[in-house]
Amino acid sequence: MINKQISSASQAVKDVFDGATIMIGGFGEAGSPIELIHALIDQGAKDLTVASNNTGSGEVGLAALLKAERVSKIICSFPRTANSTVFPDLYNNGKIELELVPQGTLAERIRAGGAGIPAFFTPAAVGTPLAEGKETRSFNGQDYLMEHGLVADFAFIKGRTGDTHGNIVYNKTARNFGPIMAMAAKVAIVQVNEVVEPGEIDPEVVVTPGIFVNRVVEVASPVFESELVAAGVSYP
Amino acid sequence: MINKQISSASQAVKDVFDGATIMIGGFGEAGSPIELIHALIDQGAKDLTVASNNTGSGEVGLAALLKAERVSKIICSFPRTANSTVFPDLYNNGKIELELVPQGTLAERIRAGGAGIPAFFTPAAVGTPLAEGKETRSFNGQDYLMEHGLVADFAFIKGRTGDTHGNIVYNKTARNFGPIMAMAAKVAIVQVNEVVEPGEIDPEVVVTPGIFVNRVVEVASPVFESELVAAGVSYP
Amino acid sequence: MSEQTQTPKAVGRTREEMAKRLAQDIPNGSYVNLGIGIPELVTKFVPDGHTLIYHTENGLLGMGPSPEEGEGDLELINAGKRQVTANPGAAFFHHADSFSMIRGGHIDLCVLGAMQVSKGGDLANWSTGKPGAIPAVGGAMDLVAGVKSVFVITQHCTKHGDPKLVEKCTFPLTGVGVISRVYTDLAVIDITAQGFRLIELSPGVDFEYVQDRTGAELLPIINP
Amino acid sequence: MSEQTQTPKAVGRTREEMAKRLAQDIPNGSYVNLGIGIPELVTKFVPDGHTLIYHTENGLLGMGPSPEEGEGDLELINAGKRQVTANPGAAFFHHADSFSMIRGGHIDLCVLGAMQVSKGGDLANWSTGKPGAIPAVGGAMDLVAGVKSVFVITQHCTKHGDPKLVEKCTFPLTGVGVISRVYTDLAVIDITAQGFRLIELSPGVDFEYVQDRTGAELLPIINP
Repeated sequence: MINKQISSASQAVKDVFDGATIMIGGFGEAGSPIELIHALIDQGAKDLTVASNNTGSGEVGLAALLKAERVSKIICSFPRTANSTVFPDLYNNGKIELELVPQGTLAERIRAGGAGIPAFFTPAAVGTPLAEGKETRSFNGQDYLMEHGLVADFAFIKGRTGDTHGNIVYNKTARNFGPIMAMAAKVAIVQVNEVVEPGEIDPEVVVTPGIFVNRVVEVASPVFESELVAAGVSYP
Repeated sequence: MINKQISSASQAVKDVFDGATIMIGGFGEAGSPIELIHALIDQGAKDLTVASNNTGSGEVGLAALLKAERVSKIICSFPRTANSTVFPDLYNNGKIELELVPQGTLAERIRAGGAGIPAFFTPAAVGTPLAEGKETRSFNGQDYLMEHGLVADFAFIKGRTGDTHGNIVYNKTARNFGPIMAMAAKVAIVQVNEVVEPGEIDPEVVVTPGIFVNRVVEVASPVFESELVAAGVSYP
Repeated sequence: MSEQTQTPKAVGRTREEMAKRLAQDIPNGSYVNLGIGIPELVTKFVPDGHTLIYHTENGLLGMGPSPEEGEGDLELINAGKRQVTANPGAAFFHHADSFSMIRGGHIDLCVLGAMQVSKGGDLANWSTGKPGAIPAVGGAMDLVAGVKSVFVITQHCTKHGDPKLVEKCTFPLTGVGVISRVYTDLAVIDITAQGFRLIELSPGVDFEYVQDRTGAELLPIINP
Repeated sequence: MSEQTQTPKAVGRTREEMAKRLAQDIPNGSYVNLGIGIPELVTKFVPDGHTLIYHTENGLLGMGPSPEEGEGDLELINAGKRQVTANPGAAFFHHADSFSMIRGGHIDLCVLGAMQVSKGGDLANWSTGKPGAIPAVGGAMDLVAGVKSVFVITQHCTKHGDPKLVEKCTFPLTGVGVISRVYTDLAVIDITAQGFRLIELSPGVDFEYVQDRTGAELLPIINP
């Protein structure tokens, strides 16, 4: 019998080690695995490299992880977030390294990492400051940049429903980076509102097949970043 | 109002031109858009380049298109099919060119073509005869081949249900090459058992978003290659 | 509004009028991605009988308007992180698929704001390049590189009165030679092999007025 | 059976016994891709209490056995184009996703047949290279390049009595240095940095018997 369900978020993240690379899903608060991030803050791992589209808002979730100075480097497309002073303060004080990546290139690098593609060519960012130091090559008369696949030790992802084999479906635009981050991480950890038995998710509608998922945690009523920020919550 | 439904297979393929490149979905008979292929045989376009995983069986569907000598080149991973003498005869008589591509490389080349990736690196086929003439490059101490994205003028695809915006869901392993071929073709033509109104397919379960599909044709009761072959049918 | 101190209301188009003008040029049935700000106003002015399908790069095709109060979902948002709805015929997908639509040339039109546009069609719209500013690019570089046509909608000049249409961008680039047309409060201008070509003047504005506020030569309307 | 004329039933393992022997070595919970032919027999011999999840590269994870007569679907097939079923917990996906599982190292084990295996772990199993033969490769090159462990299951010798385990493959290669272990009717043999290393002899077979039928040096069992 295969059962990837883990009893709690803290159990699910307990082996995250200092210096680990973690991909964290979400676009804004949609799909942000906030309970897993909070469990990681409690757990204490530091010197982390995080890949995530944004840097969180307020002082909860990803922003709280940054504020706790656990992240030494972030790979990100849009770190300038409303309601956030955490990342700007760290960045301007030289306390965090930023690798800025165009959003589509970030997505494709993650997908490539998961698909065993070490490098690919993209037209995005050609001729811009983000092309500096990158190999340029022409195909059919157009210039492209070579970009490398991205992999991680862990991925933290938020789904809607998962089965004990790790098959996942998502909620609306919370899907965003979840499916590709699950592919690219050695250990993909998914929090879902509901864990069900194999067979309860129609095989035609599975978005992330269980092969990409290592641990599933039920968080029946996840909190939302904007609601915590509005309530003035600061984690921990 | 957007309505991509076309009244018949023959209407849907009427502008296929001599010399066109056509991606044809299917793995064996699963997902083979046999009614679209038969409509193309009737239509008469010739000197075609076809990309498809197999070469069909018997003298129906893709095998019939080959037998009619409309295809000058096929890009294929497994052209040696049970119950088929058509391709071997043409190939051994020098009447068709074969570009043999590993199945995963074929899939990734098609996906890359659709995703605007002109080239990528793969470990498949390194050191084999299929690597001849291809650029090899080392990443992290391992060798990879550079492969190019593949695009087409048309794609012929079989789905289960489509809406008038072109959103498509498939039947089981008939999904195979459909979603990526729809991405890679200028004109993607999908035959489905049933055409429905927008909104009847849950946006969470759409497999091919309508943006990749140009024409949808209802073929309520598609025939199957194996049944035609068993019945001794030869098309036309 | 600070723009109005530079461009009095009597001169040229308002933001809404700019969006309305642009909306007339989008073919029926187009797949469209709209940037944040003035570009979003375009949805209000789509001509009757036309249907556009809106793509938002965070994973939705068939985006609809903002939800009614209390009916939204915090996880159904657009690229500006504002709540939206999904129209009948919508589809959700992940980021790699979403940017395949963009990079693969499947989106017909993208409308973006701009800090600068050069006569060669270069766009700068993501960074002032000033020290201390937090760099953030999002999907802009992917959009301009991949979408079939990229329109810019912007005030003709900055708040300080400097031209945004320039010989050569001084801000960091978003893309090189990627813009095909610019809609401003003063004019509609194409990027051509020869440079900025006037297509249409806003009501009440003349050629010299626009040329004076443009940082490169403005070629006159062909066959006016 | 022609194999039996070369390897009398009394000597070594039958095809079923080979598959049974291999099945003992697959960790519980593995994601497994089985080639066509002898590899498919492995499913019959999975130890009690073990669950394997079968991947078929044409787009299904959680593949189950053949359907009951009359209950199949012509579009629910395996890579050998035979009808199968989907177990609870299965998922369907397209070919690019399926080969991402393969190329990306997500499949734990692949079991393939072979024409030749070299002592360096090279595999030849797709073409005799003879003129007139129709070349067809399918997913074999992707599988050997991407799957974490690749086992070969094969008769030790060809129908003509020639060794399949060789110094250097003479047939066109499927992959270079990709095989980790070989299960034959006569033995279980690892590919090591030193070459072929005997792991286990089949019942009734001695070292010299296997070495005589192997086309390269066979290193003895360590700590027998």
